[in-house]
Amino acid sequence: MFVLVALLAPLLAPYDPNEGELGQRLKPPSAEHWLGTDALGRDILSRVIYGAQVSLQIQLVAVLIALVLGTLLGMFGGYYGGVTDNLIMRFMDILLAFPGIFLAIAIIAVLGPGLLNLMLAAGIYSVPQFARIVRGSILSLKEKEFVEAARAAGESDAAILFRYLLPNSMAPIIIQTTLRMATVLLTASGLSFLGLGVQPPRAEWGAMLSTARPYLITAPHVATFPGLAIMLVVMGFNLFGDGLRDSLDPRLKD
Amino acid sequence: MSALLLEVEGLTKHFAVTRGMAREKVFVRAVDGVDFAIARGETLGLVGESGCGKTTVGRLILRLIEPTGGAVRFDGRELTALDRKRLQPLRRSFQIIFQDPFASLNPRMTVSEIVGRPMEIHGLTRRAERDEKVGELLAAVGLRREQLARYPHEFSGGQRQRIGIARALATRPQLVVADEPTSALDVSVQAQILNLMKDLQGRFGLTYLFISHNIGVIRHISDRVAVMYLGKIVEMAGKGALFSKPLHPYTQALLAAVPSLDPRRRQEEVLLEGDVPSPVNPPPGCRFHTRCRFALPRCSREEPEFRPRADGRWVACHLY
Amino acid sequence: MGTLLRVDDLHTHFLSAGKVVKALDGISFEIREGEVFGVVGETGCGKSVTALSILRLIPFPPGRIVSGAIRFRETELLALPPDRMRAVRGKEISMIFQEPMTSLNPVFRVGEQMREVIMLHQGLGKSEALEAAVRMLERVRIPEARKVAGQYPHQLSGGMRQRVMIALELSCRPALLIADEPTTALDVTIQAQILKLLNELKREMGTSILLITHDLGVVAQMCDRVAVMYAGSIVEEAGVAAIFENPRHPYTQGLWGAIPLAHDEKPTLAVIPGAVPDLSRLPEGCKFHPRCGRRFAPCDRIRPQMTAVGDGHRVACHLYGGGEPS
Amino acid sequence: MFRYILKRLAMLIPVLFGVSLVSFSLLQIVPGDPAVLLAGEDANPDFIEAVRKEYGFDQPLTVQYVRFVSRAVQGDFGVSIRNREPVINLLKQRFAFTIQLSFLSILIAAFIGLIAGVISATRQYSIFDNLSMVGALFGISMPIFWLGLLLMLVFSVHLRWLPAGGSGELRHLILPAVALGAASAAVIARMTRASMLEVIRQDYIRTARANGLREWVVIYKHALKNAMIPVITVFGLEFGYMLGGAVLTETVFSLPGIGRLMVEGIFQRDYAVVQRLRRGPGVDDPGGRHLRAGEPADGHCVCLFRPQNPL
Repeated sequence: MFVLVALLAPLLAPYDPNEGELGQRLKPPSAEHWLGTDALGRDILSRVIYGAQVSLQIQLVAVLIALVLGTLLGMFGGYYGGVTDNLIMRFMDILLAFPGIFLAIAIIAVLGPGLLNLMLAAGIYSVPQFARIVRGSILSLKEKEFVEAARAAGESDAAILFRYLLPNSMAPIIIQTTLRMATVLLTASGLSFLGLGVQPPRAEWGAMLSTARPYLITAPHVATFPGLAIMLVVMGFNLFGDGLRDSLDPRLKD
Repeated sequence: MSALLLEVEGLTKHFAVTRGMAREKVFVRAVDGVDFAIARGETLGLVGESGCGKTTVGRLILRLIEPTGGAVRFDGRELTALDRKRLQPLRRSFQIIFQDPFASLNPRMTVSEIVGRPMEIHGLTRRAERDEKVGELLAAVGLRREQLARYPHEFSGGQRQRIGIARALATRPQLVVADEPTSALDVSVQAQILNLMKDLQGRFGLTYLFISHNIGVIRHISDRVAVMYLGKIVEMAGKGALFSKPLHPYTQALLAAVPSLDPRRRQEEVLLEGDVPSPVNPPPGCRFHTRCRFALPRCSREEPEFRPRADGRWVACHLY
Repeated sequence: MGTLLRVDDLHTHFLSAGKVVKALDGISFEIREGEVFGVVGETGCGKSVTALSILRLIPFPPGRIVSGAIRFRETELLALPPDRMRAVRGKEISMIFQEPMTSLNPVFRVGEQMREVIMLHQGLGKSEALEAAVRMLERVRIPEARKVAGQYPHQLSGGMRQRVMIALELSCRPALLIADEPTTALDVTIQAQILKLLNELKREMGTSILLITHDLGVVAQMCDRVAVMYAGSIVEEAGVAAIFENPRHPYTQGLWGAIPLAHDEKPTLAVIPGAVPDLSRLPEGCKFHPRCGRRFAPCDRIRPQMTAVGDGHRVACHLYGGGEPS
Repeated sequence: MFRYILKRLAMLIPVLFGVSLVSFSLLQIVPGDPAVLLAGEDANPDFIEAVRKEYGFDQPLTVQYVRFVSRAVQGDFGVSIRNREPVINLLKQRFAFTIQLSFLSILIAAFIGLIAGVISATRQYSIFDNLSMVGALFGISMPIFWLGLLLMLVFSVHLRWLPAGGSGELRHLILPAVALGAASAAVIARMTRASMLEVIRQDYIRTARANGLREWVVIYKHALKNAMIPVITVFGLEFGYMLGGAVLTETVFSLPGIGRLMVEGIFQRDYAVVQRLRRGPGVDDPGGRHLRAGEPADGHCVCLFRPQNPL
């Protein structure tokens, strides 16, 4: 649903998200502008719809970065153990030593604000999570008898990693990917809210909230809808992730 | 061709483990100098209680874990000296059957892949004829060819164990290490698997190292039996001799502890008190002396040698 | 010998993925004062469910005792209000489980766990209860009982933990001890110690034991009478000598023939073909008939009833005329 | 035991090294010549050069790094470029505030989360369970800054119960703490519920029931103590998360904490760049003016695109 909105944004949006009519500033929701207009007279519905496009783009790129890097690091660390594992995990510890979104802020501080850097920051910020989950999964799998059987049959390390260990780690990876889509959106919109991410006038939900702050009292609807959009999409991914967990990991079911 | 397929000499494995809050490094002497040999076509039963090191012996022979010391000779070739690359082609000659029929099959592979992979690795089949060959093997272990494309979770425990056996036989090995292959199964299914293994041994000319804690199963399947206690073999003999007249006091106690199926013959006497000592600090001298009814003063000082007697039986005890 | 516990036509069902699993499908038996009654069968035959049903510990949902009666002395257990039922548990009837490793709470000291139960059922004060716990630990031949009482379960070996469980469950001198596979997780030499201990305590305290096991050796060594279960039903019940020397039901015979012996040679093992049926889709008639080598006309239509074939020996099989309701 | 502690401490060394390296590069890579920033853009080149010398910006990076670390170890983080106050004082002040806020939040989160989690687990699938799990889903899905704005709107603007900004009193902290703690409360509630459900299935709980213990003793003594073990580790993680979330909360409520200090810091430095690019902000009305109730104590609101007190 959310993906569909993002893809069809140009068709669905009734107005141009960046064209404002100054005469229509801060209008509450009406038949003409379903969700009202903002401080520059821009149609909020259109901006929220285009915002979906930006959000989806950020989520996909950031999670993909984290997924690929995290999975590879976790796999090699977990399988080879010893020094390799220690190096990788100490590196992850360094990343994790920054509480919460401090790491993402630090990365932005280095790279400067902007969409691309935001995606990089949110991606790197999520790498340790993937690395830890994959490593844990590999560690428990590599003691399993079917992996021993593969070694007894003379399989190479690469074959064991990609034919035996990775396919059996897919369930936690997929679940983590879905849940991370939610977290990444929260992080990215938070950074944009701080002005560290996507820059106005681009229609991004966090940035929209940030620009709406001054009008909280006079025009609360300007702040309401972008926030609602973030929450609904995050909730959607969380629900989907929980559902996946229940169906893919029957152990956690009651 | 020598009569002995497998010779094991002084095989040793000490695991380093970190223990407790203090993270002190200690060595678990899981296997501590084990000698035995298996002749072609023979079944050697390796029996002992949990933690005695019998499973580790099986893994060491297959080089699934690296030994700390000792030698393993397979068909006259020293395996412990080979590097991974040179060992790889030899792997087709010795295979393993595992205890847990649920953990031992890759849940993401079909039966055809599970059984066919070992053939492919060793170049024994081409992709096109793989299913044909796997089908033959499935028939040999009592499954149907139509079950080729199924996944492990679609089978019962007994059927899964048959798939595990088919995989072990896929490369036409000479030696099969069976590590508690029936311990996870119910008695009626256990009987099916034991009968199947005996049958296959004749048809494929297999040599078995059969590892189990179940004395009844060991007695049923083995030609010769080796008894392990705390990382060492204490006694080894032909099945008939060992069961009719066990020599080592531990063997005697172990056999006496198995409850008899005759309700009119109730054993009241328990020959073995207390728990097995820790393999981290095994007792000095004979490892069994702390629980032995016949312990002599020298037993706590001098370690008895494991050596053959005139009648061909091996025992490690100062009484003999 | 009087009857201590009498189970009548007990049905316990579980609801799983929309299907009704008939874990207990109408079982009846009785346990007499001071005897050891064995329930034997393979995985999933319903023996553990029997134990949990007696204590009304079937997890709900998904499980439920559908119908039947469980009379303990003069009390109908299934009719007791929850409070009164709680007073029975651990005091009149207590239970030890298969896994000594996980049956004790890992975060409480052994003595503390025992003291809690003793205080609850015997109304003793704190220090008296702890003394009683230490005495009980000594009674199950635990060396340095006082030290063990101050230890956490993970500091003890498997055999020691099972001794602690036995001490805990016998501390209030119950009339009936339910032992669910008490030695399955232990090595044979430790099993021999535990079985000996159970025998001694039974004689000293006069406790009846319901012994649930899949190990026929344990049955032969411990039990006075035995019931054999298959797919949620009892198929044969007899004194221990009769059932070992003259098993009547084809399933019992098959089971007996499948066991490799440690004390004797057996040229071949008998095999029961096939596998245990799905308890949510039980076959018509006799549940064992698809695997039975001696099935005949009525077996796939009529469920056989328990029929007496000798002194206290009953079988549910058409070979012995189980057609008419008894 | 001693060796264990030593080993653990030794493991910290590479982590600290990495953190210091990252922090140092942060200072380096931020665009703009620090000496120019310090001296002011219009200062004469000699003065800039003198500043460069004084602060050691002319030294090779390695030397600067060593000096940075050795000073940091002694608690000397340099002098704030903005108000020439030692950074450590500023850090102490701001950090104390953020810790206070986070502490209050974790208290609220733990209280709500534990209670909701335990009751949900013991009455699985009841109305309470369903409601609290839906609530938890909202909790983890709600952006902190939006929740903050909503709370402000409802409790400060409409109901006028609590102030929307300012600091110094407990009542100033309540709304921010709730906004910051909501997500953690949700995570703790879910974790507690899952952990309790897992523990309730364990053999030793069956043992406790089989011994006739009362249900509340079984749940609150035997089960809860075991279920708390994984939950406690979540507390630690959540506390770290809060320090991060504080950035957003402090920005929304204009609070003088470490998070806002950091964001401000970044923007002070960036300011030069932003100015140079002459990039007009998207909003023509700087923030803060319309926030009557939200007027912070020190008289200025963080404005992200036009810092009012540049350098």
